[in-house]
Amino acid sequence: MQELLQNVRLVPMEHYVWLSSLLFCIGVMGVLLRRNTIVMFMSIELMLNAVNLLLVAFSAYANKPEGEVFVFFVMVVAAAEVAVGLGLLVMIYRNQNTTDSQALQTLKW
Amino acid sequence: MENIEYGAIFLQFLVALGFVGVTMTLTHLLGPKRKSDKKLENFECGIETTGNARMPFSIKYFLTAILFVLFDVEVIFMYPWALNFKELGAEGFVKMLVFMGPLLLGFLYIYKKGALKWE
Amino acid sequence: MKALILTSVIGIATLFAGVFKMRNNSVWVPLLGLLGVMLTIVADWNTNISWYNNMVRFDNYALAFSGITIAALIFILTISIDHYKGAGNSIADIYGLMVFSVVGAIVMSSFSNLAMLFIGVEILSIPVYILAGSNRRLTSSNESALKYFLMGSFASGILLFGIALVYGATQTLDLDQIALLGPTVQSPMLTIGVLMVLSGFLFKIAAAPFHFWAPDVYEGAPGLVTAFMATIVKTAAFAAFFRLFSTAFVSEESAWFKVLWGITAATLLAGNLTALFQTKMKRLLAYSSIAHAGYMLLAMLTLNKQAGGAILLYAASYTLATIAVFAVMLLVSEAQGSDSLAKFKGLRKNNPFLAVVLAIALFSMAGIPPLAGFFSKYYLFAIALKSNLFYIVIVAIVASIIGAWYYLKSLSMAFLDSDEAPEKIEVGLPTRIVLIACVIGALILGIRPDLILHLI
Amino acid sequence: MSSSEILLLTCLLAPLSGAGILLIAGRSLPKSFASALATTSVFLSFIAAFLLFRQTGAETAAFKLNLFSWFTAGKLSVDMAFRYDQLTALFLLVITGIGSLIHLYSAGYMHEDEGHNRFFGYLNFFVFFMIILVTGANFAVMFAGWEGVGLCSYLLIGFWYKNSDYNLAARKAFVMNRIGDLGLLAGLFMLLNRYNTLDFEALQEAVKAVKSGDAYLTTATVCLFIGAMGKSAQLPLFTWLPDAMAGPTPVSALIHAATMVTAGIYLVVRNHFLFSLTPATLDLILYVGLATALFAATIGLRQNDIKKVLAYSTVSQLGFMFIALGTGAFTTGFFHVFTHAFFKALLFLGAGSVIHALHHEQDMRFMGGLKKKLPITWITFLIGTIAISGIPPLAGFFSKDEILAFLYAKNPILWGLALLGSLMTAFYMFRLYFLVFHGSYRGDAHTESHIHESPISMTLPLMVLAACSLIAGFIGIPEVFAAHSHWLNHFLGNLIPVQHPEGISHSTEITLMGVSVTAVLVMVAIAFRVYGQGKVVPVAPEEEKNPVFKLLAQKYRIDEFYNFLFVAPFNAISQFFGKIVDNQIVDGIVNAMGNLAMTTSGLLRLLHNGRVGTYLLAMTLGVILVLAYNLIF
Repeated sequence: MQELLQNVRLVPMEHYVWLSSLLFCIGVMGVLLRRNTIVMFMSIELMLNAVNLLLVAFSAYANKPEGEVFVFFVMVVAAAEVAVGLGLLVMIYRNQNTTDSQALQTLKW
Repeated sequence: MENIEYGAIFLQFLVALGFVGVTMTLTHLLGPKRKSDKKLENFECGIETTGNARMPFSIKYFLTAILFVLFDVEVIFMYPWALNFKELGAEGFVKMLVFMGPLLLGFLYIYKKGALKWE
Repeated sequence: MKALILTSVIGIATLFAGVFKMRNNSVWVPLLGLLGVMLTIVADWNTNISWYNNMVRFDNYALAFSGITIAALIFILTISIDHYKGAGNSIADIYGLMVFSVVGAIVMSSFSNLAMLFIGVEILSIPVYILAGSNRRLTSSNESALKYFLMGSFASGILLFGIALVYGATQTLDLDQIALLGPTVQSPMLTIGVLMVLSGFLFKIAAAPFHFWAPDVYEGAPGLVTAFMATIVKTAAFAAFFRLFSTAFVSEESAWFKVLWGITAATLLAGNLTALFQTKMKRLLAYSSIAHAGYMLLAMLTLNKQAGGAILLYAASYTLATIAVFAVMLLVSEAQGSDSLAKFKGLRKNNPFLAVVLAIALFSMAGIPPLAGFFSKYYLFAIALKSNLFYIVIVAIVASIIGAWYYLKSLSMAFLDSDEAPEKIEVGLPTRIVLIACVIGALILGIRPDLILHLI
Repeated sequence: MSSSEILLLTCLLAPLSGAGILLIAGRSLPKSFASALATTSVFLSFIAAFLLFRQTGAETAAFKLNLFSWFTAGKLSVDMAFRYDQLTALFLLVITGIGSLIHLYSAGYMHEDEGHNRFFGYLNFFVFFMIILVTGANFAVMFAGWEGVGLCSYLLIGFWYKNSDYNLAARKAFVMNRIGDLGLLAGLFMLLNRYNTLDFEALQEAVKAVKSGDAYLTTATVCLFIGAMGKSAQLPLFTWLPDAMAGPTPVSALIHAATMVTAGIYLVVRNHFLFSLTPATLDLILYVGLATALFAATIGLRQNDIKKVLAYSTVSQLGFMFIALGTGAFTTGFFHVFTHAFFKALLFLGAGSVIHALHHEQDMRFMGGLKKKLPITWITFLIGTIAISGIPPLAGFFSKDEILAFLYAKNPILWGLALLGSLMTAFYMFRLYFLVFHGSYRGDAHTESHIHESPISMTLPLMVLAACSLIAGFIGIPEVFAAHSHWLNHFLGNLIPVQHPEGISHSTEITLMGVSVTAVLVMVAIAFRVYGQGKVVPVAPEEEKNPVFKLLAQKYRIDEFYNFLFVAPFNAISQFFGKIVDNQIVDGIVNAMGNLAMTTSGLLRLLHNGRVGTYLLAMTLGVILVLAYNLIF
């Protein structure tokens, strides 16, 4: 276990911060730029996973396990969220016959 | 922890986000808007859509897959427990049973609801 | 803690009540169970115990806010007895989801670890995504669910990123530790983390400019679910917001105070102003709920100890008034086929009871004494002035004048004479009980606000 | 609990219980029972107030009735406490006394109305809140009453809710009052912020050390005065009052003439210790009062609706009261409240009697010659008209004259302007009187045949009020005539320091009285010339062939001269203020604010375009804003 942590610490922490920030931004851009709901879901998952990476890195540097445990919870929650999201999507696809996020705009003003 | 200057990094982060936001707003405001069927088409894969859009796809298959993912993910809580099984001892075992209980109840629920029936 | 566990058990029991075909009687499982939960809250009062390595702490603050959300759910379930009459078995699933969501609300008012905060937020939100889409055949319900889901999970991502940064800067997720270490940490990661957590919360409470989802989602969701979102979700979000920012993040006040100030002003004005143009009751209430979030944000800015009590009082009086208005709206829109304001015209003629309840609830929302809404606003303004927040109080008062205008405008509809006045609407006994309870509650809190104000 | 406390509690609770019964069980009660119950409850209150008054002399110390601790917030603790002192005593007498008379009157006036019981419920409720307002021992209790009377006024203006114009009038009153309340609340918070108390007594102690002209206190008192402006219909927040005449006439008499609208004056008199420390605010009050008095009077000259004339006259008279307050003569201001309550209630009730007799005709062009048909109404109305015009020895003379004397001491030019205002009052009141009661009837014959004097329940209050208008002035006989004759100054002396007009000798004072009385009488004569013959439009002299009659027609030339000299300019001014300033500028500003809000609303609304992409973008921009806010600002 300690060996693993050693290995994680071989890379400077700022690199982890860089990488996960970048992943997070890619996720945000994906949500903003894509109109296909499924791709938007995937982008949101990317955001969450960027955070997971960050948490694991911090946890390894702080030598405390709470960050890693938190990651488990995040993953479970993300799975639940995806299940709900896909369920909604199937419902909408069956009713509207599209997965375009902008197709539905009856509620406004 | 070494005292690294993160300010620059986050400024970069901000600029990146800000750039996206500003460009999107600008293009949204400045760009000409022409709407035609061609433009509204999906172009995700670059392949022309052919055939009937109402492709029959199995809800049952989807449901089972989702349920599998849900129950599968819960297993990650068992890895740390399994690694430390001896240290946690009987108390840990009971706690794991308490965790598995509601999970089983969930399984019972979907079973009773008929979500697993294939026909 | 008893409340949390018991509520979860009730949630599961409710689902199984549906499985075992209890049909319309399934509502009694959560209803009676939640009354039991209220008893455990009373029993646990003043105990202040922290559980599981300080993951959650059930102090009076947590119990009081849990109590409000549970009471609100009891009201909503009671109304649903009439509202969902004749619905099939899946009705138990809706009840179950509501109960699970309240589990999240309880976690959000009792957490003392950032991990629990995130889990609480998600337990609260995920069932509501489904509830918003629970009217499967209706396009508006679909749209509402999709919008809420997309924006909600996006906001969760931002909140989570903030939590991760705070963890990176302080190396702990425990609130007490963060409060302790906060002032010593120099890293800008803490500041940015706090601000991203703030953004996540601002989405949940629908503060401007994070409020765009609220009107659409509120309008599209089924009526009772909207009432659920407007009361329970909002109260829980504020409970967590205040709990977090008045303890752990106080040391970062310089980073978030000014921006929150601006957002408060924007929320007050955007909510009240946009409401002026609305012609549909549900959407009007959505904007009004945005505005009410603005008033509660006022308390966030002061961060003194009384502010918790003021938010509690405001949440309680707002919940009472909102549930009453929604109950009346549901009855009218069911009878009239639309929730457009014009359909309320002449309500007084054949339904004086509903009209009077509507009047009292809207008066309370507009902040007219001696109703609860007046005093809750008064306290917020008073503590804000004590903290020398002079200008924002002026904005809030101007906003409340604009608010009074549209509340009265909608109300005068009900009291106008009209040839198309709604026929006599049958009000079932359960709904009647809830309406009377809300009105009496609004009056009692108006006369003796300190009953709630000094609870915590 | 001492007997005084029990009496005070009775005074409070009697109307409340009446209102409670009527509003809860009103529907099922017979009309006669409802009106009897309402009248009795207010009368009971009056008896209690009277018994309390009997025990009170100038030297009697104030007592406080502390019911319970209302709420506490931090260091601030507010009690549900009531205070009884000399000022409260007189206000209670006016409110419950006139209140019971108007209840009695309403029993006749509203007899045919389907909302009869509800009406009495609201009216009782109003009396209850009005008593709370004047007995509250701190700002919080007073404010509760203040809002309560506002609510009742709103409910009663829109009482005939079937007419949407009336609903609009009610809403206008409500919104205007909210603007005033905003000022009042701001003032309260400022006082609270500095002195940590809302209790009147404690506040009086607290400001003892403050020196005159303190800037903070000046701002606070100006805020309080804005509250008073809203409630008491002063420029520029007065437009709701004429519209408020949409309510039933007894309501106009009780709420919009005698009691509620004087709450603003009460506020200032009650807090005289604050206002006398801030001369700048007093000056503001004086000028606002004077402007209102003149402005409203000019509009009153040209109105044809009988209730509108009285409404503008009320605004104008309220202006006079504020003039008194502005010169620092608080007792005098109250004195005018006191006398005005009687004669204005009388005039409104008289007008109500006329309207009742003519089947809800309010236009004076279709009245005339009613003195034979409505003898009691006629006599009492005449008394009221004389009283308001300030002709001795009726009530209005004493109070108005005192105000003018104070004003002369301050500045003779202001005195001249105020005198002009009071002359216009005399003119339009007599114009009203002549148009209604003299000449010949100008309405249709059908209505004429049905004209009859009102029932006793309506004429009795008229007679009582007329008697009061005759004698009410004698509580403040000027000291010029006899030493220590001014009972009111003596009675309130311990509470409010007595002021005397400085630098005016007795002979000057008597000369001033002479001038004003003579001028008023001249005005009456002019009004008689123009309107007394019952010919609003004189016969054109060109039609006369006979030179003798032509000569007679010269007299009409005099009429035209009068017309040219007095009526036409007045009309023009009145038109100007009524049409341009009131409708265009004042309403314009109010409407502009409304339009601004609506436009913003419409624009903000467009942002919600229903596209989830836009919302997500807005949210992202929001996050960027939150992160960058500290960098930018």
